[in-house]
Amino acid sequence: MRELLYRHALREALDEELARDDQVVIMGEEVAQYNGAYKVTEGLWEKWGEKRIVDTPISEAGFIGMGLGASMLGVRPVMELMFWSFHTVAADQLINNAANMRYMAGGLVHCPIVVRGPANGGTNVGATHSHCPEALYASFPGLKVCSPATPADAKGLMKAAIRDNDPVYVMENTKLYGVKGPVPDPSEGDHVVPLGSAEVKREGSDVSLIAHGRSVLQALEAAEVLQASHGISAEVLDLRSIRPLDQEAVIRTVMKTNRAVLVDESKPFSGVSAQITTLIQEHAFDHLDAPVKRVCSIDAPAIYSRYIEDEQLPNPRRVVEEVLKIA
Amino acid sequence: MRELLYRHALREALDEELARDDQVVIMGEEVAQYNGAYKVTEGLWEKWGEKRIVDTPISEAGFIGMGLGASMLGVRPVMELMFWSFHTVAADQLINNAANMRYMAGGLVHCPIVVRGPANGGTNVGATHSHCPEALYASFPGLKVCSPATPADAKGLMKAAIRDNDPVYVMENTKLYGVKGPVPDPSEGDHVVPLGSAEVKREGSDVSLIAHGRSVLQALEAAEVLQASHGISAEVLDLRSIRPLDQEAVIRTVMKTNRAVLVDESKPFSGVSAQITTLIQEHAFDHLDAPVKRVCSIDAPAIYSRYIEDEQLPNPRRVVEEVLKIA
Amino acid sequence: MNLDFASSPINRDLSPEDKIGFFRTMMRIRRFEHLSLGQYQRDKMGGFLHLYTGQESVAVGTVSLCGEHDHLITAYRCHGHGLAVGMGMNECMAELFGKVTGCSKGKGGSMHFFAPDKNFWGGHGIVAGQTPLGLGLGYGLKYQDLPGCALCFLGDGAVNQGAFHESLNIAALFEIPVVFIIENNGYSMGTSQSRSSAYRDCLAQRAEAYDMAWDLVNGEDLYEVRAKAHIAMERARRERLPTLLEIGTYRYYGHSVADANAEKYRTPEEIERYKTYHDPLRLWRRRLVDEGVLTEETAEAIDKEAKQEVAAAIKFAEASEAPTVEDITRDVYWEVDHETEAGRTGRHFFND
Amino acid sequence: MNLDFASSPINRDLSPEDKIGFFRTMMRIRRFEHLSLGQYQRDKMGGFLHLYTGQESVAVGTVSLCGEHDHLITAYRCHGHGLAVGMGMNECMAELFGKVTGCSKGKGGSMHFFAPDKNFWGGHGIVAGQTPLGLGLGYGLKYQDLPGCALCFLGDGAVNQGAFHESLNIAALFEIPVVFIIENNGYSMGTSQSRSSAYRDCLAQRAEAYDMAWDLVNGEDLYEVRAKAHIAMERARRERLPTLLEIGTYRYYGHSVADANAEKYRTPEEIERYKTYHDPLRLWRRRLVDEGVLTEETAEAIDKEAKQEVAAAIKFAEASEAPTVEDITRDVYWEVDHETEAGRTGRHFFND
Ligand SMILES: Cc1ncc(C[n+]2csc(CCOP(=O)(O)OP(=O)(O)O)c2C)c(N)n1
Ligand SMILES: Cc1ncc(C[n+]2csc(CCOP(=O)(O)OP(=O)(O)O)c2C)c(N)n1
Ligand SMILES: [Mg+2]
Ligand SMILES: [Mg+2]
Repeated sequence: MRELLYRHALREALDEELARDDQVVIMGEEVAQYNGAYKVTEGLWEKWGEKRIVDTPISEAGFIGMGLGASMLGVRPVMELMFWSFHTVAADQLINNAANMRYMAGGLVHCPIVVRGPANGGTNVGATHSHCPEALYASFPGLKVCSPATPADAKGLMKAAIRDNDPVYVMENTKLYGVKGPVPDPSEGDHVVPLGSAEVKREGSDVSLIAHGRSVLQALEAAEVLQASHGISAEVLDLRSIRPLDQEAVIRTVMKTNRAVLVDESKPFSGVSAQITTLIQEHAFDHLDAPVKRVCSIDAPAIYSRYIEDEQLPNPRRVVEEVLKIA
Repeated sequence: MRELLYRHALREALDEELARDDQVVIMGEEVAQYNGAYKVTEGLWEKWGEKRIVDTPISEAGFIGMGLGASMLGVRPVMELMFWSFHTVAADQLINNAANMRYMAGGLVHCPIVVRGPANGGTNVGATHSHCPEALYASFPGLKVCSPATPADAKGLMKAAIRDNDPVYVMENTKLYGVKGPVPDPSEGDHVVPLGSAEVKREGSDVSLIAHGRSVLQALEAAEVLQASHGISAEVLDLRSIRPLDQEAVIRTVMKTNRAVLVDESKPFSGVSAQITTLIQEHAFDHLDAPVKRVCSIDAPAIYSRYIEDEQLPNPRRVVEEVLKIA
Repeated sequence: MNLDFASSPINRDLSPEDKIGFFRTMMRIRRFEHLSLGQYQRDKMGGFLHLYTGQESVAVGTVSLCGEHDHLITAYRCHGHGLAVGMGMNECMAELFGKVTGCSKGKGGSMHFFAPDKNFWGGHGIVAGQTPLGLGLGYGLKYQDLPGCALCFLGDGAVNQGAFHESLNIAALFEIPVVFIIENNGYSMGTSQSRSSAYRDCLAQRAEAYDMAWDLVNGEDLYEVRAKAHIAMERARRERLPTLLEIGTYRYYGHSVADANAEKYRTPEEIERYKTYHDPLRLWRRRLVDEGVLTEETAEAIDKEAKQEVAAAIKFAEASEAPTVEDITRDVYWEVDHETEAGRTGRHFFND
Repeated sequence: MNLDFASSPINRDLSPEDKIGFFRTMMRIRRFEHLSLGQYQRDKMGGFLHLYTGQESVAVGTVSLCGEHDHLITAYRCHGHGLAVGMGMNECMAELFGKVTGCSKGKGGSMHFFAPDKNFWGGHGIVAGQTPLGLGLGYGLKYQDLPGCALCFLGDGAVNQGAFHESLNIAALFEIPVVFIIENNGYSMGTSQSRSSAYRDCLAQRAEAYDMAWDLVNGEDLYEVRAKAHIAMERARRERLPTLLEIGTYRYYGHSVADANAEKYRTPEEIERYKTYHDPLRLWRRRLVDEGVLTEETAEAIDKEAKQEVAAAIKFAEASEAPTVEDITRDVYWEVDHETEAGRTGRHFFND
């Protein structure tokens, strides 16, 4: 299969959806003339022009709210947050207006909007720029959140998100933008990955590593080490979508291995992995041979120093250590 | 012991701290001349004057950020959010500036600020006005969050919060403001409830009900029913403080009863109770005779209709039902 | 000099029926609000109830100018706008009562009336949170090449929220067909305009910061409201340019019915003065009588009809069903409600 | 008419040493930034590096007016302000390198320099997020009855964030001794001022919306920066009133060193023109030579010293220790760091 960079897989998804539906409009800071701070939208402004690809001022509440308003009229805005970390200045629009409006209108309105951008640490940009708000947004009924780990999933989830009639928040990763992977050729048909479907990225029998986003890659690396150095066979489940959640896949892998280690770049307090742990212990209680363990970011604001930031994040070494405690 | 309304216990705490430390200043919308939307600050403007009790425009980001800036100079602002639901418009100040600043300054600054106000549903004000952001804020290292259930704790935690040198977010409850309870007399000494200490509000042996805020009262009512109708002895642990968290008390009660039902007005996805469940299953795995169960708000934006809102929230009936599933 | 806006182009050709229609709508709003208050006091509803009484000319005057492609959105003080766009009293009253027959099925309540079929996009509870949405309605019209404009209402206290300023800048920069309308009733809860806002001559003047057109409107005169709003709406429709209007008005009740201080931060005399000399409904009635368009008898009859209509709506609301527990998780996700493939894939709700 | 600000009251009595001191500080900033860039390119640091080169006169001119009770705060382009208030190059370079000897112990990085002992409150990464904090510094001074003022710097792109407008309104309404200073370098990343902001004549004029004083300053002339900033600061100190200043300036490098487009959204000619005709450092040097205060030889010597100082700082940073894993959870809570009763009660961190 042809290989694409994660960022190009995203761009291909945007490009195809721009072609498919003329209500799709891409908006954000520096997405047009500058080609995107992380070049996800490179070339789109040139190709599609300034009506479809729109540079905005640094006014996240203003332009995301604007997209929400327009979405009620049938426009399908795909908004870039240069970093998901900047969600805090637009939180009222992202929460009250996006998650609650349909409900408060008794179902009379809906907001087919996508908000996308990177949500991750690991690039030495410090605490204000390294937020991972997957759990924060997934906690609001009315919202959908996904977090692709591979180029193929990036493309497929982005297309599903754009076609979805509810607000979908796609949390990408700057550290993955430059990673290559196979992506089905458009000639083979529409590559859409439904929201709410997890994927086993590696089969295994002794322990389940459950992750999303870049943590999936950390888990896969850890699985290699576990096999090679410890003879432990780890299954790696990629959640892909946080809400809706493929709970069946989670329970299935735990029932198979009877042990789970969750890898989650969130801070530990009420991160995604806290919710998954809660579900596992509730729905697979009798199948657990050991407590569910978690590898999260070490519980402090993101440190700047490059010498230590990777230690703050989940990494294969920390995953292996945690697995060895229960396997 | 003398009895005070929850709102008056809070006011007494504010009044005493205003007297103790002239750097304490109270600020928020309608806190001064109007006496507070919920009358927590009633009479304070008249007593302390407009320097100490300050009405602000409807600019939560502006005035909370202003309080944070002043707190670095040694002012000790106690900011009212008329509802914690309005946190979304000030989220950047509440998160990036309050939680991260000390860290990013390598410990050179600190922000002794209190942000307080009600955080609850149940008053028929709909989805935008019924947020419970305890877990959301507790998930940020650098912040402290507490949620008093009784007048005595309201006073004691508020005083601890004001004296604390880190940002403390006190989440009160409009449905409790009018509830009466015993509060130690000032003549008996300073009534301070340390952050990070839970309290067993009812002893029991068969199951632990763990809650915070108004859910503690729901749990206590449920415990009465369980005893009377089912012969089940429920212990009720009031977390009081979410972060810091009295984890020992949590583990202690679970080790005693071997069963836990968490009562938490948050929405279930990654609410406070997801984090507590995660801790319990990790630290008391072998002591659990059944999965930890949770009673949260039903997973949808807050419904307006008074006919149904109480059913969306945790209530004694729902707690009893959940207990009966595992006891 | 006092202009007589009755002779403005948009008012000149109004028929007697039109003029009486405006009177009727204002009267219906006034009665709806007044009788809702009674129901609130009889504990038929909970939560907040922000009454529009005193401000009727703003919603009625502006909405009277709206055509097929014009849209509107406002804050929580939304009953007047809802009735002005043609929502039925039944669905409005039932919403207050929290019944399934309410416009939002009892899910939104007093602050969240919606009627998208009438181009009315709510009813919003977070101060100024609707202003970027209003901008977006205008943006959507422009994107879709439709000839209308968006009206976005807000209060005088709302002008100090950041989101509003972001919206103003974008509206001016992108040339969005939106009219922001400050309904300046002098107070945000208990805080007078001068205690919450710094400004030169008036709040609308803040538009100058964004090189945006603005105007100040006397809300007691329906002719003036229509004349000046018309200019702004035409600017939006034809030139695709935004305007910031400030309409002076007054609310007679407290901020919400739960506002125990309603007569503390304002003197009773102030309230009386407004009711007597500046009431838009009273002034319009007198005007129409003077013009010979309306008789006192017709006016009384209209009032009576309005009261009857509200009474019937109360009956309707009373008799309607309450939502059920199952309703709680409906209307959250479009895909789930429509039982699509996407709505069936993965877990959407986490109740156990 | 071109005013000569050299004769302004605040400039008239400057000693040759003062003037040379400003030159030295500007030169030190320029060399620090330039050589930091080299270190970045040699992969000695990660993340962002927003260079202040071209804007030196703003920080140096304004900080030169600061006394014991004046405070300042800025955005992520903060090295110039840090050096201007007297931070050592060692702790600044070590911070960029992510070492424990850095001003923020390697925890903040390039965007988050802090020196509270020098009244410098950071270095802030969220656009305009520092503006309410700057307001708060002014509020704190007023609350504590101290005679100083707060300087709050922001970029031209930051003026479109809501928090800034909320801050302006509160500053004017509460009469807070704060001077907001827009360092207008013409661009926010790749977006020119006219593509991001709607305005009449200039950005500072937005202050009129809040009835606040404002002024426009030519940042290429250090005398003008000082003269006009002085007026604003005195207004704050004496009348306790805020001002919005806009200082025209330019950045020579890209937005951050990672800005691959730095020469795409601006022509190389534009950049050259600024460097040649508007560079504040070059103009100040020429001015001092013309005044007979500085010789070319002294200037060269100062430049050389600055380079040596940076070179030494690089050595210092290289030789310093990196933080350890244990450091990660330090400096989160004051109470924990100080091992108080509160810091020991309950669990603060949730790593297992
Ligand atoms: C962000 C936010 N802050 C505070 C509130 C509480 N609140 C509701 S209405 C109101 C006053 C608004 O006054 P104004 O904008 O003048 O509108 P009016 O009520 O006069 O129509 C306040 C403070 C809120 N709903 N949202
Ligand atoms: C809220 C927020 N949105 C976006 C960004 C990303 N960002 C950082 S700097 C910048 C441009 C700011 O330009 P300006 O205010 O003119 O300052 P300058 O860089 O020119 O000094 C942007 C968009 C951010 N840090 N915070
Ligand atoms: Mg008002
Ligand atoms: Mg700039």
